[in-house]
Amino acid sequence: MGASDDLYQQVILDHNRRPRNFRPMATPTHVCPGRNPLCGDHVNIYLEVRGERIEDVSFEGSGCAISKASSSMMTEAVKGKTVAEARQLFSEFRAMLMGELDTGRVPHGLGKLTIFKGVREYSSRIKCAGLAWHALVGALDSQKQISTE
Amino acid sequence: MGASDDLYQQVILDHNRRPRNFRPMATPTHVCPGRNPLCGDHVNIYLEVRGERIEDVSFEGSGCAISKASSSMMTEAVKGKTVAEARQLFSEFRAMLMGELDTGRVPHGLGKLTIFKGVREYSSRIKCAGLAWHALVGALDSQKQISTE
Amino acid sequence: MSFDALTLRQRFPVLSRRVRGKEFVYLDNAATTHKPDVVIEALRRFYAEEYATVHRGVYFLSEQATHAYEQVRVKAARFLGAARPEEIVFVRGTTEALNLVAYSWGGTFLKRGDTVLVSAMEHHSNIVPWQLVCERSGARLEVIPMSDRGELMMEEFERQLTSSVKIVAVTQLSNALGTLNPVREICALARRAGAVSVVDGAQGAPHLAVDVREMGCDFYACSGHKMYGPSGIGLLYGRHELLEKMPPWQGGGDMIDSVRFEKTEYAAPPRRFEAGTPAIAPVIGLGATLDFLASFDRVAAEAHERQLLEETEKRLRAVQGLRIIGTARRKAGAVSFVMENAHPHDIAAVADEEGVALRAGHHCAQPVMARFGVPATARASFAIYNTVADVEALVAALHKVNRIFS
Amino acid sequence: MSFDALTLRQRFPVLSRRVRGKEFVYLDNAATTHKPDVVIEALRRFYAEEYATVHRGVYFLSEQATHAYEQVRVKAARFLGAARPEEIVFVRGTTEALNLVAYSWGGTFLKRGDTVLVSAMEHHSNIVPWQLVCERSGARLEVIPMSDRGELMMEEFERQLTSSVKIVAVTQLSNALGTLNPVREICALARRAGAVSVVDGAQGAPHLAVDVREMGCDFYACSGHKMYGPSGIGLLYGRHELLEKMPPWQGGGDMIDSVRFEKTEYAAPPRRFEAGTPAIAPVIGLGATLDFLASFDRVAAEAHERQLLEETEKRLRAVQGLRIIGTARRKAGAVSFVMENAHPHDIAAVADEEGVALRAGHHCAQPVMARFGVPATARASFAIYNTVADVEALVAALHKVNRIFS
Ligand SMILES: Cc1ncc(COP(=O)(O)O)c(C=O)c1O
Ligand SMILES: Cc1ncc(COP(=O)(O)O)c(C=O)c1O
Repeated sequence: MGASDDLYQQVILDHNRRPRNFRPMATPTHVCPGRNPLCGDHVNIYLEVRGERIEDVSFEGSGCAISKASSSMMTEAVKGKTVAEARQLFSEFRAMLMGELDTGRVPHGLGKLTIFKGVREYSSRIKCAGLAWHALVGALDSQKQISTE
Repeated sequence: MGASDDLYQQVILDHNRRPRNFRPMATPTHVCPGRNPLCGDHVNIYLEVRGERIEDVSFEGSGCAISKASSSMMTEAVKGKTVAEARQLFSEFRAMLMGELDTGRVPHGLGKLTIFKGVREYSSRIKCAGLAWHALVGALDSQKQISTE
Repeated sequence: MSFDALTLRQRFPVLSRRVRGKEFVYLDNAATTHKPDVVIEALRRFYAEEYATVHRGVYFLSEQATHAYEQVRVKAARFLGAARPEEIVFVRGTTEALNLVAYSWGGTFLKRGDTVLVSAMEHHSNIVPWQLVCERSGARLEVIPMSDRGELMMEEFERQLTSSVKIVAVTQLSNALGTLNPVREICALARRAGAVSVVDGAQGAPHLAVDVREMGCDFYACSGHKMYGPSGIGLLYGRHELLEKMPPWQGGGDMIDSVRFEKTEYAAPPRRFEAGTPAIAPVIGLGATLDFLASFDRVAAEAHERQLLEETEKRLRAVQGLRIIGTARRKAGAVSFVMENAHPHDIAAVADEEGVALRAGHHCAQPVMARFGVPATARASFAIYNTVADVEALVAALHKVNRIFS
Repeated sequence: MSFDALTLRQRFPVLSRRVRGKEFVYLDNAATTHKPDVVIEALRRFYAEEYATVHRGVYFLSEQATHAYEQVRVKAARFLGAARPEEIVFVRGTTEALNLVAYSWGGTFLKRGDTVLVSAMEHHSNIVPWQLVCERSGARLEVIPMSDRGELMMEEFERQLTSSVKIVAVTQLSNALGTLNPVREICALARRAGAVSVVDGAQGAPHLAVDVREMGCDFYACSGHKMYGPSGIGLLYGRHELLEKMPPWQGGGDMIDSVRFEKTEYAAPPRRFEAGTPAIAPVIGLGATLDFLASFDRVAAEAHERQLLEETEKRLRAVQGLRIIGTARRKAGAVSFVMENAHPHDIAAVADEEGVALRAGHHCAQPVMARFGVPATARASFAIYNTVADVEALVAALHKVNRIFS
């Protein structure tokens, strides 16, 4: 499979074209800007957490298709989840990107996020796919900003 | 020919063992310390110049056989010469070391100093053979010190 | 001496390989160039038959190596048009060269109230060292602006060139925009104003015949790896008069006359600036590189690259939604662009799948990106071995980008 | 894993050549070592088949090169016993590593009234950078004395280790004397006194198994070219906690997070300290070197070198008029000596004629020469590939020296 089949599947292209939850949030409880200094991509993640639950999540920013689609699908995936569940998803997503989680054999909760599995063949793009997730965790940890490096 | 035949001819070994004019001078008109920073050799050249003539010349210092013999033979060669003659000898000696003077074909005044001709095959030793001569010219030019580098 | 890109191309082993199942099309030459067989072989031979350290050995191999090493300095002086070999300092690359000048000249002579002028199109390597020395010295960093085409605004430069300006640091050729700057004029104006001129030749040296005396610069920096030479070696040219006044930067072996704990005396330039065991084999490899560069007609090579760039720009303009960033009247070496529907990263990823190596990003010139209001660009950059076939492969890849993303 | 010097020797192409008509006997390993076939071939292959820049490319070859490059960092961390790869900074060599620490740590944290302690047996590379930073900061340089045997005087060191001492910089193994220093003890004392310890491992890393955490040092520096690796690459280990607090030294590409003319933000270590395009191919070659070093039994190699040194010293003592300089109880790697009738230069010249490469001079350790009252010494230094036959050739050459000069 070539990059366009592997990386740029229809779902990704669709989220790139019409990103979900792509908006600033007026009164977030958590926020974290993330950036990838090597390519100039940046994303702001906004969260509204009540108790243990992520009631709302949105993002803003500029980046490549992978980064945008990943941000968009991340917001869909974690909305309504508990903080602990979101963190668990993050580690599974990260492990998948690093080639440490064989999604075909080990049980996991990634669902359609496995579409990003192909990214691990393109090491320079791993940061693009991971950016929003790192910023999510940065927001939960109340970090001022994160930078994938 | 090997190094010991080529570099260490009897004349050189003799001057190394019993250097001529190897003494400090009480009231020199010119003096210049020369050193080769890479090997720690150093030599002091003392001159007594009256009018245009080098009435006396001597040296002190520590160095390898080539450097010592060259110092010794330099003092013998320039004693009694005029400053201009000594400078002329310096340029001929230098040219010989640099391979720019073919002593077999071009007339010159080097006499037995041509014994140092073989040094030019050993580029790291050219500085040893030239040190005293550079210090001589340094003294004539009233330099504070010279360093072959 | 002649020039034929297709013949020269055969000399570069990497270029005949396949990548992702496709013929390899290398268009990231502004980042680094590939190496001809003669350079690779010179390195192999040196390590396998002649290796030794330099400047100290009293033995045969070391004497030979020292001679070979210093001969490269002579060649480098000739290559850059320096007055003498002692004006050439071996460094790791352009970045180290510029840091050396900033630390040693800047660190010594810059005072509070002085100004360092850099241009708006500099590579980070010609910005950050000056920021660092300005911070230490209290000098001010000012920026020569550029137009929307990506050309330096020369009238504005002349206005900025007051008596407080001590250093003018500009690039000969922009890696992000391909703009050729009027460095000769800039150096002349700087000198007239009493400022020292520093020319970043990282991109200039691979593409243009350089003559530092004709250019009138005080310092010139370039990288071997960007002009078909080995990794880890570059050149700093400095006018001897200036080098002589500069204190050492790094301390260590080989840069001293004598060391005592109480007092150390430094060697004359260039030795003063080459502390420690140098990158000996890369220097030897650079020698082979300079011979290689002298083996073909560089004027014809320049013309070839110019035609290629023009051809590329013409074809790019015909690609739907593509916009060229940097439209200076005098350009060389590289073309930057963005596309309406695809981020530069995605452009490069699709191109890679087609075997075409492009750069996407800020090209270590973030202020240029900011100036043009783009987060990044895609960039195609050329070398003597590129041909129209490479341009065709590029354009085909860009059409594929449009097919995927729109 | 086993070790056999004669077998390993076959792997070094240079060693089979002839010099001045004689078999080549290389005993200047403390200056630099020769390279095994695997290292030469790794460099060739990288340039001919895999060359690309690192850290930025979105294309296949650059991704591969970046991976290979960062894998060498992982190997280097393992080789030195670092806690993590981010504690390894790629530098040109020991000299650059020590300058980096002096400029960045020293330049930031040294104040007037502070003391930097170096030992009396340091190489110029571990003296001059400290002199330079002391000059700038107003700190004082003090010297740990050594005995007539060439051993550090540890009681004196403990007395010198007052609260004003901020840095203790010592060599693990002296290149001029062959003395092995008790670095573990020195680092422990330094840490207890609140000082940062800097170990010069230029000679240590080639001869001894190194574990920086076991040693307890804060910084450790070594050169690839002295341990069978390529020219132009070395390692700086720094404890992560310290590296994180240090400002960048050189500015340029790759060491930044963001650059604006108003403000630049720096990347995390080690990237912060690697400005500009690195010496990519030398790093790749160093990777092959580390694999090579892991391919034989290093404990057995150490024992082999120790036997060789003992054998050499025994035979040298039997040479008329020869005096060994440096008679520490724990030695490795090198033996320095002088002869009554011949200057070290003449010794080396005669040896060269016999095909034996020796070093003569101050070995970039002029204070050591001054301490022992000699202008220079001759030095034989060893590597894994030396054998008793080399020692025999050396001794024969020294007898010839005596025949000529007495
Ligand atoms: C003890 C010691 N320290 C430092 C150095 C400097 O190493 P390099 O010249 O590779 O920077 C050397 C070798 O020259 C050395 O022997
Ligand atoms: C214009 C310009 N200046 C400086 C540099 C830095 O060169 P290097 O990374 O070889 O030090 C580069 C290339 O990266 C460049 O394109």
